[in-house]
Amino acid sequence: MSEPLLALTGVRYLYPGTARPVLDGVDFAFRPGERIGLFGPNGSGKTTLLHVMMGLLRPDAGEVRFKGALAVTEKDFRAVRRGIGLLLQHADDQIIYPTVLDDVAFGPLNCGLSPHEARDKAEATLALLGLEGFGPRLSHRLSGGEKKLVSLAGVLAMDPEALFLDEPTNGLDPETRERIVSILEHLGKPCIVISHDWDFLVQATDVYYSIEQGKLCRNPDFVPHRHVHVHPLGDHAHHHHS
Amino acid sequence: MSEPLLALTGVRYLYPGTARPVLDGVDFAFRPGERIGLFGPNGSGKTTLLHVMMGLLRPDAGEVRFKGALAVTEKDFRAVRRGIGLLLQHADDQIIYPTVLDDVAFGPLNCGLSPHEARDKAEATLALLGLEGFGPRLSHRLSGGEKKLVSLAGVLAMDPEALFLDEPTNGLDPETRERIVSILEHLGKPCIVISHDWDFLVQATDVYYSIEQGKLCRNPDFVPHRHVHVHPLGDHAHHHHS
Amino acid sequence: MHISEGVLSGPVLACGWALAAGGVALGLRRVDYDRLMTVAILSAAFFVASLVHVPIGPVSVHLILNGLLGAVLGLAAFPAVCIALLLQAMLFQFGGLVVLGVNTVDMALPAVVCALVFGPLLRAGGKARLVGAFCCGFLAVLGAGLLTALALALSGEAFLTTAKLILLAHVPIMCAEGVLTAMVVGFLAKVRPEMLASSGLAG
Amino acid sequence: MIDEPLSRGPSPVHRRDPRFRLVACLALSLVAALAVNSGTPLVILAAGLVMTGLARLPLGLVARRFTAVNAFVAFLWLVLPFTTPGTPVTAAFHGIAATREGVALATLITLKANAVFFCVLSLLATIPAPALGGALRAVGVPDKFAFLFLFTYRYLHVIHEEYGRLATAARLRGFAPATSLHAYRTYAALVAMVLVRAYDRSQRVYQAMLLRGFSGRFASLDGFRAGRGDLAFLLAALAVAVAGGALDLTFWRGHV
Ligand SMILES: Nc1ncnc2c1ncn2[C@@H]1O[C@H](COP(=O)(O)OP(=O)(O)OP(=O)(O)O)[C@@H](O)[C@H]1O
Ligand SMILES: Nc1ncnc2c1ncn2[C@@H]1O[C@H](COP(=O)(O)OP(=O)(O)OP(=O)(O)O)[C@@H](O)[C@H]1O
Ligand SMILES: [Mg+2]
Ligand SMILES: [Mg+2]
Repeated sequence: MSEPLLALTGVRYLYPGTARPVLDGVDFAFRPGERIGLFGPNGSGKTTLLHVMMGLLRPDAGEVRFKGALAVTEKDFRAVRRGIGLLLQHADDQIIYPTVLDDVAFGPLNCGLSPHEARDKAEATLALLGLEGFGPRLSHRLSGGEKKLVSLAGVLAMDPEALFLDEPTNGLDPETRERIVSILEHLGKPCIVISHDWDFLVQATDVYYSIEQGKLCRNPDFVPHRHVHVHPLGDHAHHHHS
Repeated sequence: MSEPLLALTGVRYLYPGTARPVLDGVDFAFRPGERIGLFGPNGSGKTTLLHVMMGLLRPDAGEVRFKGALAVTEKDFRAVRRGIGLLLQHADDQIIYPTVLDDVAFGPLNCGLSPHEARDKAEATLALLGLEGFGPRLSHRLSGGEKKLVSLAGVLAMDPEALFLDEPTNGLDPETRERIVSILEHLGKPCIVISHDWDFLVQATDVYYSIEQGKLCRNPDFVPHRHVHVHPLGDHAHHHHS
Repeated sequence: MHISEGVLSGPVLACGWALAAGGVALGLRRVDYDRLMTVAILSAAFFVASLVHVPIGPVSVHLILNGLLGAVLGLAAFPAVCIALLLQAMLFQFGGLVVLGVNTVDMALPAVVCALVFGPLLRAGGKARLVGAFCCGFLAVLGAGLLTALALALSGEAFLTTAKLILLAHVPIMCAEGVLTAMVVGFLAKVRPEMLASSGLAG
Repeated sequence: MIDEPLSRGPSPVHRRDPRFRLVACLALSLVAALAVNSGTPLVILAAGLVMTGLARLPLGLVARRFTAVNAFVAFLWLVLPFTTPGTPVTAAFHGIAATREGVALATLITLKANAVFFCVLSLLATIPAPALGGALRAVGVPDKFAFLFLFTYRYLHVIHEEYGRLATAARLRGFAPATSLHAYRTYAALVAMVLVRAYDRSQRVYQAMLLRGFSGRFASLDGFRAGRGDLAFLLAALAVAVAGGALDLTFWRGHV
């Protein structure tokens, strides 16, 4: 079995000022090649888990290891953040600069690329996502779906080895959702995806986990399961998968 | 056929500074008793349509009529806004007071109720939504789902005849979603609901529209349609409806 | 830039309160109830922005941004500053109710004056805007430092050295604020020019 | 998140009417701040300490805030004793010596600053912000100011979280603080983004207010009801303030 990209052992996390830990003894290994779906009710701790893995929150107990090395300080986690790209739930939170090009070039600049290289990198990434010509556009004038794609471009411009996506399809129409699915497929990077949207999860991931009482559980009842829906047949409204 | 509560004829709307009108010749009548689902891609103009109907945006051409009377001025639209409650997409934009009770009482006070009556009204509305005891709580300490319910309480406290809901289930877990469905069923008010969430739309509404090239189209292919999904069987992950 | 409680003399405190009350009243008159929410939310944003820590060489300082505040809010900067300070007293116990007047004037008066003087430059565009914005950021902090020093000096001869030291300590901050204000104004002009031009709010 | 742990609690101080706490805080801090002798701030400091004890505030937090306030005081101790003209009490060092007057002044300021600090801590910081808004109106502050205060407080949290998420996004994309043009551009972008989003939000919130029938006036629910305990508390606080003031006056007369 390959060495885990990121591993947690006995991780416990409690938000300061609250009584019950959100994560309580999480053991988990994320290996190259895996595509993991994470689901569960609001407040079960999915976002918290990703944030602990990225060092945005520091666990109260337990260890985070990135490629086998213990990650403790902010500096250690900078390496994690170069290796793994996290797409936040709200694209609005992820777009920092007023123009698309500046924003996508932000990550490469932080990685030490020269302004010229960073611009090339940003343009190449935009092209990869089918966003040619978006560079000079003002980021706040983009539609919801476009914002999502631009924020994904910002993450991909740093050439991460793996992707963590926090509810990437929230509020998106089926067309943009399909586009994200096909981009993910095309990239073929290992990923962890949080979603309440089953249709999406089934398309984008292979293994399913949920968080129950602070523990991460590989979904015990995992059985592909046929499920009959009645919906109106709209022009855009649904898509079929098998 | 009953008189429409709200009717649009030939409505055209173009955001200042943009080239193409978002709405272009919309004809529409919303009658008491109807429960309408509005869907369509991001940026197709769903939110814009509701905002034009509520007088938050004024059409460049065409008419808005409320109960048969032309609505043109801010004063005309005040009557519309008393008759119809619009729940905005983001609960934080709708909860303006730092405590829940003050916020829910805001609408009733604006309608001319005395402070005492407004307080009673607010408390009754909170109780109706199962939020007894929420009155003194601080708005910014509510969870996402609680915020949504409180902002709904703020709308319902004005006793609207009809409800417009803009993506009411966005980012909510199935449990809170079920709760909103059952509240809407219990209220039995006519409504227009924007959503990308088909499961919700099917439960909450009967008729489906979408906006295509600036026109409102009653979904022509509307046929209840069986549709087979494969999903993993999770503990919380799905719910059945017929 | 705060003077803590217990330092200033009675007359200086009273003077501060009188000026602050006048400024706040004038500012409030410019804000009708329809614009109240805009001013409130922008005040909150400035409060948050002033919590941002920026490194200047080896030390890290928090921003003041009163020049920018004046550029965006105009006279409404007075109530905005007063409320921010009241919130600071309440949330962090920095300063109290008695020095609130002096501290409000220290921060808001230079902000409003800069907005009046450089407002036309800010709306001009190009290099002029850049220079105007730098001046707003730099001079508003300088003004705040000078007023703080003045309040101290008027409270007693003994504070003269303290006043000078405080002023000196703010020189690097003035430069950083000038640069940042110029950059922020550049962004605002590109993205939401109406925030700089909104004459309903600006002085 | 901006937390207000001090504003919550079951203590007798927390139960007092916010209007009375505000008035008491004003009166006590005013008397302490204007005092010319060190007896008066000492009396108020004692009262402040008693109330802080009664309010059962978390000790660690009180200690942190205490240190923060006294940092400036400590700085004054480094300067004032040597810059105040008067009788030297230490041997001159390079011609600089601490004077008795300087030490007295520094002592007085220390007492005043701490007296006011403990009054603000126990009386003002224990009022939840929404109640303070109401209390401000009750003591005659213009409605507009009070509403501005309430809404600023409401959106402070929303915007602070928003800023937190933007800063997180910057970190996720490899941003590290530095004194460089790139870092400053990033800080400026963050600040500008916070302002732009606040402005856009304010437009949406205003629409939400219109939707709920807002027509240019705020009305509000009536709030406070004072009991006997509240009245007794206010009288006690005012008595301390008057006593402190009287003490100061006698001292003043003695010197004129
Ligand atoms: N900053 C915070 N302070 C205190 N508690 C928090 C904070 N952030 C989250 N929580 C709490 O921690 C729990 C887990 O939150 P988290 O955001 O990880 O849930 P989630 O599974 O991502 O939910 P969702 O599906 O709504 O995104 C929740 O109960 C939440 O209320
Ligand atoms: N204030 C504005 N100024 C200019 N254009 C705008 C503005 N608001 C919206 N638009 C544009 O108008 C179009 C319709 O927007 P609208 O918000 O109505 O779409 P929507 O159908 O509600 O989309 P979503 O599903 O993302 O909520 C979009 O192309 C959007 O970019
Ligand atoms: Mg989450
Ligand atoms: Mg919309």
